[in-house]
Amino acid sequence: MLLKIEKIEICYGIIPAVRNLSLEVEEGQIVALVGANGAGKSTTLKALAGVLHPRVGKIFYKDKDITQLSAYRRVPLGIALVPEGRQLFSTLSVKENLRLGAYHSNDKEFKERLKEIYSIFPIIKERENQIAGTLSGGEQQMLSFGRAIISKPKLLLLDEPSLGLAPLIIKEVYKTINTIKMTGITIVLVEQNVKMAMHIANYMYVLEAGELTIQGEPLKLMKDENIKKAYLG
Amino acid sequence: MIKVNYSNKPNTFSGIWIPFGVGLGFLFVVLGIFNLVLDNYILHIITVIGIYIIAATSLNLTNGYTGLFSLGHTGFMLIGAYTSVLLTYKVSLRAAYNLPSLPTLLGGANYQWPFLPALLTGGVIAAIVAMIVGYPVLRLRGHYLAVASLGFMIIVTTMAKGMKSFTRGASGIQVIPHYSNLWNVYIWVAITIFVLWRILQSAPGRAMLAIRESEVSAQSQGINLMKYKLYAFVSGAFFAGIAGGLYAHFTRSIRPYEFSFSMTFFIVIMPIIGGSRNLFGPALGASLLIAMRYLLKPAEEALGVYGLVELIYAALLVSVMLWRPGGILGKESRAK
Amino acid sequence: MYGASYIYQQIFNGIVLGSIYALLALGMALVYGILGLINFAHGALITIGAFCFYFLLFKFNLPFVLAIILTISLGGFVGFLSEAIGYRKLRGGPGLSLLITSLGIYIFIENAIKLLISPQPYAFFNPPFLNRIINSFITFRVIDIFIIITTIVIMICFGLFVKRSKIGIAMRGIAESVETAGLVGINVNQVITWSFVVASAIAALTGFMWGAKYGQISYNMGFMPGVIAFVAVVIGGIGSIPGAVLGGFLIGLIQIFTVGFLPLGWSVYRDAIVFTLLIIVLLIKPMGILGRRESM
Amino acid sequence: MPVLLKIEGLSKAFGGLWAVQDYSLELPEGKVIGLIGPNGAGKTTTFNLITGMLKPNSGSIKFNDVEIIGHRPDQIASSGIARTFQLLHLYGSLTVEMNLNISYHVHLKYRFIDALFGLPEFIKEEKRMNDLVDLMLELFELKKYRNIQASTLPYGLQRKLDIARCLVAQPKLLLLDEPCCGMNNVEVEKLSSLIKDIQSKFSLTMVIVEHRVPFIMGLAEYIQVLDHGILISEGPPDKIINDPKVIEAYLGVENNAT
Repeated sequence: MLLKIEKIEICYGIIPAVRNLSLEVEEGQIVALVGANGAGKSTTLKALAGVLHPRVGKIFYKDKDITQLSAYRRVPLGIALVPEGRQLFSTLSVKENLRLGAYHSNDKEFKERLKEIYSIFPIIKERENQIAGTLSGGEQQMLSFGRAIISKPKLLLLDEPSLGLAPLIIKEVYKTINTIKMTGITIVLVEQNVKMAMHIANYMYVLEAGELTIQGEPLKLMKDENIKKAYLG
Repeated sequence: MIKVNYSNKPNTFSGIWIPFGVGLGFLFVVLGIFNLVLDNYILHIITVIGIYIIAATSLNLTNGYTGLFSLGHTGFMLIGAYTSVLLTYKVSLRAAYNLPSLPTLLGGANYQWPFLPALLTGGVIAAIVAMIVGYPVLRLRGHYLAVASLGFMIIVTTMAKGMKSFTRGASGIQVIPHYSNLWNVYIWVAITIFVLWRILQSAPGRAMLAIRESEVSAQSQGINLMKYKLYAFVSGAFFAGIAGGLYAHFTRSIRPYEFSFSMTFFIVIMPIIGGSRNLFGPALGASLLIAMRYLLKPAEEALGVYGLVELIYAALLVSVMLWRPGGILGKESRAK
Repeated sequence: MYGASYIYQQIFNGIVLGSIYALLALGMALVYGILGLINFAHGALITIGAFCFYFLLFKFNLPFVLAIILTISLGGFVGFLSEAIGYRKLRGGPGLSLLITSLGIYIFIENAIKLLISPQPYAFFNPPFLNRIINSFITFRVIDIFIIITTIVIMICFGLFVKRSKIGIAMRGIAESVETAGLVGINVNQVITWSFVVASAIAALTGFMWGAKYGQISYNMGFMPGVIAFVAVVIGGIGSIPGAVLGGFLIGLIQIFTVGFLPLGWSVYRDAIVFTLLIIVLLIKPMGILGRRESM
Repeated sequence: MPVLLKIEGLSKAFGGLWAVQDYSLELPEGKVIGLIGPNGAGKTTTFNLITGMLKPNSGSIKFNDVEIIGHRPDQIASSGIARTFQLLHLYGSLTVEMNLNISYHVHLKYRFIDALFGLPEFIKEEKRMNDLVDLMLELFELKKYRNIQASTLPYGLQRKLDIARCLVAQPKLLLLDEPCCGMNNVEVEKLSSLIKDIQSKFSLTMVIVEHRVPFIMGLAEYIQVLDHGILISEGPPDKIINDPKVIEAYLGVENNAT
């Protein structure tokens, strides 16, 4: 088991966002967390990335307790996040963004990895010296992927990768997610777009108001009438 | 859960005047006893403390209650000091002291204004200047406001230095009539605290607190941000002007640079150390710091270690910021 | 009215003073960009640098270059200390607590110097080679040229550091978002410490420049230049390092012109004019000359 | 019923992207309408435009037949529009009672001299305020928390306090921005009945932004659905829930654009 969450509770100040949540992620899989706005999906992902720390419960990564480890220490362990809304350093150039993604490697290693990233995302190479804030939405999403992957993660956390993108570009993004999966990276995906998530995930967890309601393989869930209900309520 | 004592409802006629009357009576009985028992040097210190209480308490209206961090308070004190001094200064003495351009304002050669109108005029002029300066400057947020108000203080002090024909420049004005004493200083202390208390117990004070806590919320509840920021800034400036006038007529000599950064620093840290969210916090801070200064001054001179007092103040300030952000009277209120 | 040579002379003097302000503003802008802190304590580093150099060179008779290097190192170390003791714990708290603490640190350092060294100003002697006067179209001393050249060199190095080095890029990243920086794996504390060290080291060097240029150092010499450096940051545009440099030169020129071209009585107002300018700029162009618009 | 709020052709762009586009609404007095839509659909932006926190690029907002675009937020609030915030903006370090007192601000007309000397005008108005605040504390079951710092209240109570202080302002129009954000289902049900109660008691006019569909279905008589800043559907709840466009916006059914 690559990742294991045991009964965590997370609060924003005193706002409880996630309660009593347990889940497991096996190596090489894509696991999707779905649910309505404010159901606690992104919060869970932030706890995995180390931005938030659960008040109760534990998170194990490769059997090691990482619950209280801060975000920047998790990256060298192989956990990388593609944040919601991309959160690029919009005043820095594309290359500089990638440089910060590979903060834990030296200049030489960075150059090698840069080549790998450019081969996966040729569009980024063309924009190498452009300021990140001036890229189109799709390009920004690709750069955001690139910035995460350049740190050589084993576990990639994707927070709403389709948010705010046009349907055609969403398809591109999902193709890329598949490509990333092929390289052997395990993925935890948070998505509002349930249909998209269902197509790609090996396993799904449905959250509602901070609590886990339904889980299972997408093919089974697709037949479940409750899912549709869970969405509109 | 933290309990805050705010529920005492003084919003009735007797609820206002009984506590004030009792407090005032107590204050003056204590002062009366002091006056009989203590020697002149200590009474002198107590009077100085009173002047700083007025300055620190009025500064706290902006810095503590409204959340506008101003470093310009001594600028208003300077304005109040010079205005009241120039009005009480004997016309006959003006020429002798090389202040020729001064208008002889009312009366003949031996005329001089009585103290109270001169003092009030000083406060009013400080308030008017605050109104003019405040309108543009208060649009700025936290840090910018701090630097802009500091800039205002520097502008005022350099002007006091530059306008020689009014102020005698850097050499300052001496032989100012000795009008301030224990009694009138503490009457003004009582007035300052009373007025501030009333402000805080009514709509304007609540608006100021709201602005400190959340401008977004305050605005969406019908509070005109600029109006109440100005309200706090201008009332603070008025009392700063009064404090300046009392100060000048107590020390009997003023120079522009007395009112510059180190005095600003003293006054700014008084509420922070005493507790900026309590009506009496600034007074406590003022008493503590001034008493400490007079206690340590002999040591400083004997040992030849100048700067010791400020050094201790600064260390105290940093310690308070790190370990007791609410000040001495503040309850630990760092809830997030 | 004024001869060409007089005008050039004033411009030259303005550039020398502006260089010092620009160097100070550089460090101030770096720290402000990252922490949103107006670091009043920045001015204290000028004083520390000046006295440190003075003692190393004249009391301990160290060689000039070594004295400079030690001065810069001490500045960096004090920057490191002030961040570790004063600011780290307060980060993320109410914005003003950092500002108030920096005031406290400034007053602490200023009075520590007053107490330990002297409340009286010291005359600052230059090493003789810096004092040589060169008379050509305009008159200047070697120290002036030294200041200008050092400033240019530091700016280039600083620019390269911020533009190219990993830590430099991280500084800019943190200035944009501390949270995202942590997410991508940057050790935020370490980078913030570095920015204090760099800014303080440069400020300590300007202390030497100030002393060498004006021939007098005192415990409170750093306050005004420190505050003016921040004014330069604001006038140039918060968040823009080139803006801060531009602001520094602009203020240097304005101050020299105030003294050089206005009637005699006006020179008293040279600091007042700087702040009047600040208030005007804040009102007309709140983001400064080269500043970006801050997002809501 | 007379129209209280009339919005026409309201549009707002951020850096070239339309956050709200050509939004219209006619809200009669005493009615409750719901505004739903996915993340980033422009719901909160609409509130910010109505309350004057943002200036629209075009359009008109008439409140009580008065055009309010260009008015300051505090002027709009004084004219009788109150709102809550999705991310709470309570006066955290002040007491619960003080939070409520402050909201009465627009109704206090006394001069400072009245407050200074405790003159009758001051005492009368402050008493009115205290009575109203007492009533709200009672109604929202906050009485025992009266002297407690707002930021130390449990979250559900903070939400309640936020609504309570809006009512202290006695608004003609109340805008609720995701009132059940962060609550569990039991708390949501309680809140729902509380709001229903209040609504009937004060016959309030309300606009509620919320993504919990059952909650909004139970409260609103009329629902508008926003997606990417555009009004994609509106009507009574039973019509909305079966609208394919709405299901698509929420479930993200694949677009057949290719």
